[in-house]
Amino acid sequence: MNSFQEVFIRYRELMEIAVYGVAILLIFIGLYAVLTKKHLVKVVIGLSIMDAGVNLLFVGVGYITNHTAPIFSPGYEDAADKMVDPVPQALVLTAIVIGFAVTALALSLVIRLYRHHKTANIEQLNSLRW
Amino acid sequence: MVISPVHYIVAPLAAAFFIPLLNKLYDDAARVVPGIVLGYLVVVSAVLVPQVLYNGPITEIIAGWRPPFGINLVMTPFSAILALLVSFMAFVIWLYGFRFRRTLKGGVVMYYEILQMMMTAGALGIILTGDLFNMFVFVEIAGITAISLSAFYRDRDGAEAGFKYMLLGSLASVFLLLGILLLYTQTHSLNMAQIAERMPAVAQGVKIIALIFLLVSLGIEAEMFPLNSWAPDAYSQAPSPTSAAFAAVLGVAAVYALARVSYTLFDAQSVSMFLMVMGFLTMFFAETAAIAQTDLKRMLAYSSMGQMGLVMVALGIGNETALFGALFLIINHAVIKALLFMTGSYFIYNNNSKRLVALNGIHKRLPYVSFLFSLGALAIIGFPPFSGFWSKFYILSGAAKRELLPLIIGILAITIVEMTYYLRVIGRIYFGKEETEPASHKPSINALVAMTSLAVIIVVLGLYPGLISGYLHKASMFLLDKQAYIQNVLSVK
Amino acid sequence: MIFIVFLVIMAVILIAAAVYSVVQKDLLYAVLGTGVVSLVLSVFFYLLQAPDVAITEAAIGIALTTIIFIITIRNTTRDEDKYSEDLINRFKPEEDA
Amino acid sequence: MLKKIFVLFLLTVTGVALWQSFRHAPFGENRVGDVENPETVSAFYLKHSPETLHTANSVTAIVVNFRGFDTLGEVTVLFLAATGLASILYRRKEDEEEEGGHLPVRVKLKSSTLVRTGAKILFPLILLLGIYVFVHGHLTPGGGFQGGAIIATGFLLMFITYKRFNVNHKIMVWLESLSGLAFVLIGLYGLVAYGSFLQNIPWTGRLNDLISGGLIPLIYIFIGIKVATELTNVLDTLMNTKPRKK
Repeated sequence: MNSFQEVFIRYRELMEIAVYGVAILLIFIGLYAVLTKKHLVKVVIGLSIMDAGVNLLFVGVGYITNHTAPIFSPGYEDAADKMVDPVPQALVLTAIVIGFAVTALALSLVIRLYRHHKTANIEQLNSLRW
Repeated sequence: MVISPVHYIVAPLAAAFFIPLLNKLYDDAARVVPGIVLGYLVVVSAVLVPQVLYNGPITEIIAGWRPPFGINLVMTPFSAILALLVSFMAFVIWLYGFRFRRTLKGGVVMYYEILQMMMTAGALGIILTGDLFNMFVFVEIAGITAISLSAFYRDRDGAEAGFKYMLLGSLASVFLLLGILLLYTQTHSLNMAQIAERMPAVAQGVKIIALIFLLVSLGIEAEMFPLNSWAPDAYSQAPSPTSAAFAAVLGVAAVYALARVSYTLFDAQSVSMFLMVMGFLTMFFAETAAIAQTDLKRMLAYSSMGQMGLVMVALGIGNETALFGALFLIINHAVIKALLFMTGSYFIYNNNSKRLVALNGIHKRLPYVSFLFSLGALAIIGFPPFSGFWSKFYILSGAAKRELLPLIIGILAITIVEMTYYLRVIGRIYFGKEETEPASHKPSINALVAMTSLAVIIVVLGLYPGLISGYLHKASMFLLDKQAYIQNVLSVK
Repeated sequence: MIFIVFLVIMAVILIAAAVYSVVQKDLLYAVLGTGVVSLVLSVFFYLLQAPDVAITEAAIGIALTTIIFIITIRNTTRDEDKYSEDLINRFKPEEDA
Repeated sequence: MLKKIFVLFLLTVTGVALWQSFRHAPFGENRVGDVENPETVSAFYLKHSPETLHTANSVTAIVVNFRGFDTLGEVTVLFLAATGLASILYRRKEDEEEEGGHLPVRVKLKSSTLVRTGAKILFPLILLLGIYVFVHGHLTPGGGFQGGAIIATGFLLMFITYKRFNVNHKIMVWLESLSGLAFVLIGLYGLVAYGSFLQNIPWTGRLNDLISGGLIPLIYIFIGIKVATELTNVLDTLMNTKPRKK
């Protein structure tokens, strides 16, 4: 664990890229899929990747170098000033569950659309236009 | 138990959890219980709103932790008036649809009722909450119900409308989360009052990016141009009571969130230009698109977007007169658009067609409904004896105070466009070539009561705007007073 | 050192899986790609001292989300470029014992 | 092609803006501040979670108590998603007759004996694990959501292994309604007894005891049941949608 911590301090910049950068890249990839892909399932995949990126960003923001998980298990009762920020973690819990709910709803709509139009191409769903 | 703002949220939630069980025991439970709950919410408003208006804002703490730390519900005069409006409109819409929903078969009635009721709860949550992340949760509640309701009818293109809304709604929720996270990293708080208090210390660049994220995401919900393409589809594909609720419940909440974020979290001056330009564009494109519509519900939906744009313009103008006008317009739009959707759905029901052409000479078949529809149409354009006139008048005089001449001309020009298509519909109803087919579906008594009460409100508010203008002034003053909000929330022990 | 290498490898796998699931034409594999994204993400959460989130992501992201995607694919099409082919005929129905 | 370039441009702008703005919150920096005299919400929660609530897992303390209202909303979102899903994929009588019968058509391929026996053994273990996770939610990582999701994966295993495995809908409806109501009622108890919705009882036990944290474990158990039933409902509805025949 000790070498782990030392490495963390020395390579903070790298960590920043590995966490913030990856999170933003995930949002980027997800949004790209949502905006350009034509297959409905692909669009929803894009949404779920985007959600993953946002969740990672939340947890990354809450992280503090060298601090432990915010759990006061035996032996850590007085370690409150050595713990990572618990608030983003609690928010991410909410966000993950809500993301699942939205994904499930979206997929049910995809199934309905496929039954109705017999196609899963987003460009062929044009019975409602300006 | 003393009545407090938390009842607005808890009563519908408890009922929603209970309905599936109750429905097993008693068949009509799903249809009746939401009415009781929404009626109770009107009672709660009747108790709380006078308190707020006379004794000042109420801040209710939840889970026993005082405001910067726990979640809290805030009832300022502004949100109190909107909460009253939303709960009253939801009740009227429930009353209107009570018989109508007998046509739905089987277990779907229960789903419909739960979703429709929870949409109101979500909207009330957005209006009342004082916590940014809590607002996100309620936005999601409102969004999920709205998506499911627009996809409710399977013989229409509902699923397509629902999917469009879902796509834009997901973008909105991701952006909202990013905005909340950015503000959290800088202010270490989720409480709106505390964020507002610590806002001056935040770096300018971060502030602007957070503002953009929040405005885009709330703009999607509030039908702001150019991310509003979900609106006409959702309005036109949803069941009629839901279309009315989109305008009268969801729209109100979305505009409130926009106003709260831009006035309390940020400076009104910094967003003024943005809101004015985007609002005007929303109005312009919506109203011009409305002319080209051949479908009654789509036309009404575009008109709704136009009204939302006008509200945004008024929020952008940002002086007290314009805010007064904006609040008046929110109320008017909720009442009038609900009336138009309600009456319009009887036309559609009778014609078995949503097309405008089918409205020719319908006044012979449905004289009273046609009369109410025309009354609503005239009111929403802003003809003098009706309430719509006053809201437009105050917004224009607010613009005049800031000497925004091009804006005034623009709004007036768009009003003429609006007038064209509404008068065209009225012309069809009264002077179109008549068809002799007798009315097959007369409005039921509960629908008549609902529609008439809305029409009475329109006329009374038009003739005596003084009845509410005092309260509205107080509310708009309070929205402008950022420090009062912060102090009210943070001083709670 | 070994940890930072581990973390960077994780990050690379995460991005690779995300790109794979966007690029892959066979939707079933694309969905499995998102499953891998969730899996690596939950390891990330664990490394960032968020065990609660890691467990949630593991249960919801890996298992449940993947399976509802697969159900949807079964109900629509499996090939991204063929929008209306029926996957179901690829399997022969059999009676349950 | 033009669209793709435009999209990429838009995304790059968004990405750069995000990256730049998160540079203002450097990774790994301590932004919680002094825990003893809390100025940030996080410090306040870290201080009061062991001191006042005697809850070892402070994420649980936040999710269930400090920000319990969010969680109530979140459970509602899940409930509404299950309801919306059912309303979207609702099967009318006519549909069923048209498509022949109403037996669930889930798995076309018969699973092997090994898988079926394994599933039979694993299922109770998974349920037990889920229950363990949400009962210990206030002590160890995990809790209602995690436990509920684990239980739902147990049901998922049964759904995909056994073609005719069906949950008892009556029990599901009862569990779902009653656990949701119990959450609200516990909240209302706080409102009536202490004047604030969802307020915890003053007695919170000792840190790291199984029975500690006042009402927090109780609420998390109800959340666990609710989440498990909702997720199973979602899976059940989706599993029972029949692919269209050619």
